[in-house]
Amino acid sequence: MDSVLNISSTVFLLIGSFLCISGGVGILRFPDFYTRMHAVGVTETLATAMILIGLMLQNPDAIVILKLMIILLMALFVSPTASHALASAAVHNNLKPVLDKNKNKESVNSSNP
Amino acid sequence: MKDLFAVIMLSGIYGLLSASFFVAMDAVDVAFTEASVGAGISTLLMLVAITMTGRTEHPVRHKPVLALAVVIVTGSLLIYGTLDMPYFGSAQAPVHQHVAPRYINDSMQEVGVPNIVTSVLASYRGFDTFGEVVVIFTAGMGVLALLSVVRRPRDVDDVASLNKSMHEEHLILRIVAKILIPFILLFALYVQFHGDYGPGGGFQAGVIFAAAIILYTMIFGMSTARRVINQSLIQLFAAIGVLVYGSVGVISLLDGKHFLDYSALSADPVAGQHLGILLIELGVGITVASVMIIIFFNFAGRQNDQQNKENNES
Amino acid sequence: MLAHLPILQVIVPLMAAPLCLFLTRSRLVWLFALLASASAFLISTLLLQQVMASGTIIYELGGWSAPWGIEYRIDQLNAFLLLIISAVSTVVLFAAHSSIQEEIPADRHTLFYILYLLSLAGMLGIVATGDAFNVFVFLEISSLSAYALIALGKDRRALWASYQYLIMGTIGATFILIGIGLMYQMTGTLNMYDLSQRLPEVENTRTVFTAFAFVIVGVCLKLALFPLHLWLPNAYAYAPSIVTAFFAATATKVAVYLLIRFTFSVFGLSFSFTTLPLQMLFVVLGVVGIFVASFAAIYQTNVKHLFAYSSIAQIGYMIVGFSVSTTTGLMATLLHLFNHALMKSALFLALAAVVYRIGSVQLNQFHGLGRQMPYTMAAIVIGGLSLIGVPLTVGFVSKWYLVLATIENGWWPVTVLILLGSLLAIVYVWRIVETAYFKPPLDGSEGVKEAPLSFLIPIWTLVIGNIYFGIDTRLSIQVAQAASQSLFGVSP
Amino acid sequence: MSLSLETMLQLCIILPMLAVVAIVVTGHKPNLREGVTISTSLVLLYFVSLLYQGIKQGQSISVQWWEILPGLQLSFNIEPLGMIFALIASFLWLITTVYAIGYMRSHEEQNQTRFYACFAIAIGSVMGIAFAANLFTLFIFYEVLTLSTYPLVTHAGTKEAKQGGRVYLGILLSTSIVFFLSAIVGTWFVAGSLDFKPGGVFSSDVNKTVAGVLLVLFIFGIGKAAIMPFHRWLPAAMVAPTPVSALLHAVAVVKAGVFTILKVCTLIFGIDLLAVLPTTQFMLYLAGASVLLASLVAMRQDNLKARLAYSTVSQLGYVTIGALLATSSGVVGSAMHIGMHAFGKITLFFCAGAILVAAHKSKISEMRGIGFQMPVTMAAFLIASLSIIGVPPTGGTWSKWFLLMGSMETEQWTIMVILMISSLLNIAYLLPIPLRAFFPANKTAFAGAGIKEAPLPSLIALCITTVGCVILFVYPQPLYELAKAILVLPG
Amino acid sequence: MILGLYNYWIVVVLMMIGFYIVIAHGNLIKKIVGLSIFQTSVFIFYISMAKVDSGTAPILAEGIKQYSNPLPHVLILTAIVVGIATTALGLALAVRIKEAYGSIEEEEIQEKDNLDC
Repeated sequence: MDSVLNISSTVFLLIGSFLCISGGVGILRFPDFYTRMHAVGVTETLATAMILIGLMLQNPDAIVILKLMIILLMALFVSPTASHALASAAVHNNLKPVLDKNKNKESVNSSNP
Repeated sequence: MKDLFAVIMLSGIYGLLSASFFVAMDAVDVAFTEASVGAGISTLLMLVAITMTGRTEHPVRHKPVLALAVVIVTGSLLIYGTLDMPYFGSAQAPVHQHVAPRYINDSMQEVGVPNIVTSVLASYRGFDTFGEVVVIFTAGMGVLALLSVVRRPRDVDDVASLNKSMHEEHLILRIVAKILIPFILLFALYVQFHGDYGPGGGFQAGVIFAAAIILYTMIFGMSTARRVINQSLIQLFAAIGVLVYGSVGVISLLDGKHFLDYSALSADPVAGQHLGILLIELGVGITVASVMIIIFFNFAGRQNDQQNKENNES
Repeated sequence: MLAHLPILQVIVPLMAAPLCLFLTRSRLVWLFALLASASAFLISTLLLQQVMASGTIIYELGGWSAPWGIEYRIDQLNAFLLLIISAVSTVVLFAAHSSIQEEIPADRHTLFYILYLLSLAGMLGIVATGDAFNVFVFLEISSLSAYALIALGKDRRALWASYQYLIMGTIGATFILIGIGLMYQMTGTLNMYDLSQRLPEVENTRTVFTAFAFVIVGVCLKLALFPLHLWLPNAYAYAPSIVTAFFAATATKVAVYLLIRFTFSVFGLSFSFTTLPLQMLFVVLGVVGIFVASFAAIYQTNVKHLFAYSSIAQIGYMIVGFSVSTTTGLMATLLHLFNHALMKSALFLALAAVVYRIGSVQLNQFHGLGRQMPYTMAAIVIGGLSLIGVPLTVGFVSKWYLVLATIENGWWPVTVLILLGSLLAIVYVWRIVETAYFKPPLDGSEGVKEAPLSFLIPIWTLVIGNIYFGIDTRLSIQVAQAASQSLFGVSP
Repeated sequence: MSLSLETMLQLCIILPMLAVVAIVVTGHKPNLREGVTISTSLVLLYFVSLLYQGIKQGQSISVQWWEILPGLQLSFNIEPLGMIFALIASFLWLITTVYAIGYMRSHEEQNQTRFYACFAIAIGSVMGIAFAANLFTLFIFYEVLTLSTYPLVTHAGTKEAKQGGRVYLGILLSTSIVFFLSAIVGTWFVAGSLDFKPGGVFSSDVNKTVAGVLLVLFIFGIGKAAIMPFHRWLPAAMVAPTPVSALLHAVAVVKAGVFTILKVCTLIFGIDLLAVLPTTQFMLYLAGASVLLASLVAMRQDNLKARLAYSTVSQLGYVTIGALLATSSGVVGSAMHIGMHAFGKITLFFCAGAILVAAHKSKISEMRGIGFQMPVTMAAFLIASLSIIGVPPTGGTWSKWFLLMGSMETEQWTIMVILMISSLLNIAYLLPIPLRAFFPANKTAFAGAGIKEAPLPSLIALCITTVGCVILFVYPQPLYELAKAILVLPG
Repeated sequence: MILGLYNYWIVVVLMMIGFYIVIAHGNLIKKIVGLSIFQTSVFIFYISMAKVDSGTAPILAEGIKQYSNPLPHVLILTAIVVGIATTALGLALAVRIKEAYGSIEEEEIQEKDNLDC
């Protein structure tokens, strides 16, 4: 029985870490602030959820699972709000997004501080 | 690295990394503190500071050659010193032979607290922690002496106008904050009283408590926060925390035992230890929380003051 | 209560500090602070009597025995230091109320007293404790309150001076922390007495050598020894004069105590003077420090700067006495510790009175002050004479023992240099005397009258102390002799 | 007066200090203040003479105050050399006070209270030096003397007074701190005790070079004896009013310096050790040089007080030579010379002061023919300069006689030659003044009409000291016995 | 032999970076960041000293007999709080200096000082 648990937790952990890496690559590759922010916002929330589930499966102790559940809940609350706050702050400081690469050539270099 | 904002963010990340390093090194209490204090509060304070002192840094270096020379000399002296050190993680190192075994083996019988770090922190070397609380209290008083702005009544009336504009701006943040803050406070209390069994204790609880209040202040604005928590009361609380700690010690003095000897607090010595540790953790928590709040209020108050001056002039 | 004196010595000012927050009017806070400091002084006198009668007192905190818990170990050396610090603090505090009216904004007075009591408690804590890490904690308490107190100064340069002191002080404290860490690593214990037992086995390892080097550099940074003294002149010159009076007489003395405690009690005499060429290093640094600081003092226009540089020179004397490493040499250092505290607190308090009256300490403001403020200027003259080392004053006693120590050791060139150093003292003291007595008063300064009584009483108690301990030296010599002999392991 | 001799000894030191308080209290009433000073000096003189009787009957009087440093007490005892000095000082204090009253009144000097108070402190410290039983007590009073005479030197408060004061204090304090203090500590370390013992405190086997170095440190250390390299403070102190320079030159400061040298040579090193030290010869030549050079410089000085100052420097050289000759007659000669020079020089200064007050002249060139207007002053000047030169009717002869005898005994021919030449030079710079005053080359040249004699109290003081010079010649026995007893009488 | 000591060298390198920042950089905030890096590296040194190879966190639990040494953890708890206290005070001073001098660069402050006296 526990071998099934082990396999599933390793699978979850692998997915979670893959998501993290994709988020990282997203930050490097995307041209401007908003796209980068989008990449990280989406993948990070999911990655943390996946890893936490993987950990939950790791050990059967009830209290530990409860604590991990609370952390998961907390993470789900905090990270979208954080990315929202980041985005609204950027808009507040009138940072224009890069809509079309060739149209506003000059604004490309202005947008990545 | 000219932009100070990036520097501070990286130093925050550095704090988090060192916290995770401590976890790897089995120092869970220290990791907890480092995360909450090293990564949290210090980054926060630096951010508030650079909003007032400007974000860019002068590129010119300040006689780099001399600095390099001094650094190399001290570094080589240190490397020279490490050559005879016991290997990393070796159990035979004198550090594990002399004083530590007693803590590990019979702290359960003498102090009855599973978390040895808390038992050493609060009971064996209780006076160190008392010194610690006084250091925090001094820092609070120092920042107060430097930055405290004389409150002028006219500040209050323009709060109403500020409030209105605040509402639409951070709607989502306000909602999420309203949900999260009670849980943060609850978690702070949990950490405070869970210190005996798992990682945690007065310092971490105090900082988390302060973090909750700072989150509230940042979102709901300085003036509303100031009405919720009035300044002089917080200062008294800082003093009360230190006095709680000190009076625990003085009680055992009056009882004829040595200072901070908790066995005087109740008939059975181990129960006395429990009570003692609980009380002084409470004292530590109160002081740390109130001092962190004082420091943040003074920094933010000063920034607020500057902005008032600017929009008065403009 | 008599058994708990060692801890009461530190706890009374420590607990008094937060209590000040509960009092409202600043005069009430002043009286409360004065009461706390006076009781600390009383405790230190009782402690000294106990120690002189029954030898070292050991007090375990929290009831745990030595290497596991923290213990206070009071012997002649730190009882002597405790007495000096609490005595100077009580006298200086006496004049604090009227002095800070001029120099510190009204809403900061309570905070001033709190920080003052904290730094007093910090210093008493450093001197009384027998645990290495506890020294670091209380060092931080006293330094943090010192940075805040200096930053309270009126002049904007006080902020910059306090910032520099913060950076240098923290580096020094962290060096001491590294040193303690290395010592702990090799021996496994933090208690000073326990360290002195276990260090000899691991003595020839490179780690202990580095630990020793780091601790010494850290302490010398706090001590403002010659090459590391850059923070002191500005810090003392721009801080409020009461703060300068208190720190000039105590802060560096505590660092000298630390130096003596670490080299003699923890690392042991043989180790500290054979491995590192400590003796030669300190003699050279001390003497060069004396000359450089005295020359700098001569060319100062700000009198506080002048006396700050002269403090650095006097520390040079202590270090030379210390480096002679014989009982007489150590006794000379301890005596000069005591005497210098008396001299400098009297001088800086007198300057506080001058600042109270004419608002500035520039030498060209001192014209004709001899007539307008006769008692204060008389105090400065007597303080200056005792700085030079004229007989019947306290300075002479320490100069006598310093010369005796260097001659006994056969270092007669050092003797000549020491005496030449005191010649430089004549030059810069006489600059003040001449401007005060011979130059006619400036036109705008008719209204200047003598300092109020609240200044004159503390100043003149110190000046009379200056003269009394110059004549009846039984107390200071007896204690210094007992302390140096016990440190050398010679049975007193 | 049933006071025991010991209490009288202590009173000699405490009395002037108490007088200071009394003077300051009665500061605003001049007559009362002067009365206090004179009465204290009279009482002091009475005590000292009683002590002198005690000494003559061979009683040894000594007193211990308390222990400043372990092993070093403030203690006093009376021995012949100290007795000479005390006698001279107390007697001349009385005379100088009388003189000062006349001078100060007619010259309307301001803050006279400070003058008399510092004067009394100076005398108190002189008594302390005279009766000191060990080098440590002597050093303490030596420093107190320097500090108490500083306000006197800078009495006028003008720019030159400040300059003179700075030189005065600079040299005296620095020589005493750098050389004298290290010499004392050296002796304390080598010999183990600082008490004055006839025959010297050093054990016989002390190595010669160290003792030699100590001797050099002592001679240079005692700046008050105005040995050549450190003599500049004496002429610089000319800025002070005349009673002060009288005090400086004749009564207290200079005498203290020379007295200390004599005491150190006889009672710390001891005559026999002194003779054999390598550096004694060098010091002897140095003293001789300072005698000669000072006399030469004195000749060129036009200002009367400056000339007298340089003559003092050379006369002090005599006493140092006497001490360093390391023979009994040399010591006797120098002890007597202290007395002779005191009386002679103080009279010269009184005359200089009188001329300044009466004729407002300080340049010697202007004093041609002044003898007619001020016959008494100029006569006193003549007798006093004879005493300084050492011509029979005045006391100076005896001291010069013994000095010459001493140099002959030790075959120091060069020193003998120096003594002879310097006596000639004394004549060269002292005698022309009175002669020109009485027999001006051309009578009419001098238009000194309207000058009358100096005020009465100054004149009285003048005459007493002149008579003193002559008595010392006719009846030198008490001074001689005391001088002789220095080397013999124990303790 | 060298292998066993690698962690101390990392600490030394970190320490020296912090120390260099404090000395070389003129900006006051940068100095405080350097100072906190310097102190954090000292903490890492203490903690790496306390680690025992097969030990776990010093919380007593059944069945575990090898614990790491709790004493350095206590010391570091104190040292962290000291570090934050110094940082808070340093930042307050930097803010006040900015208000008083108008700049937080060491050179400009030095010039303004030399101008004054």
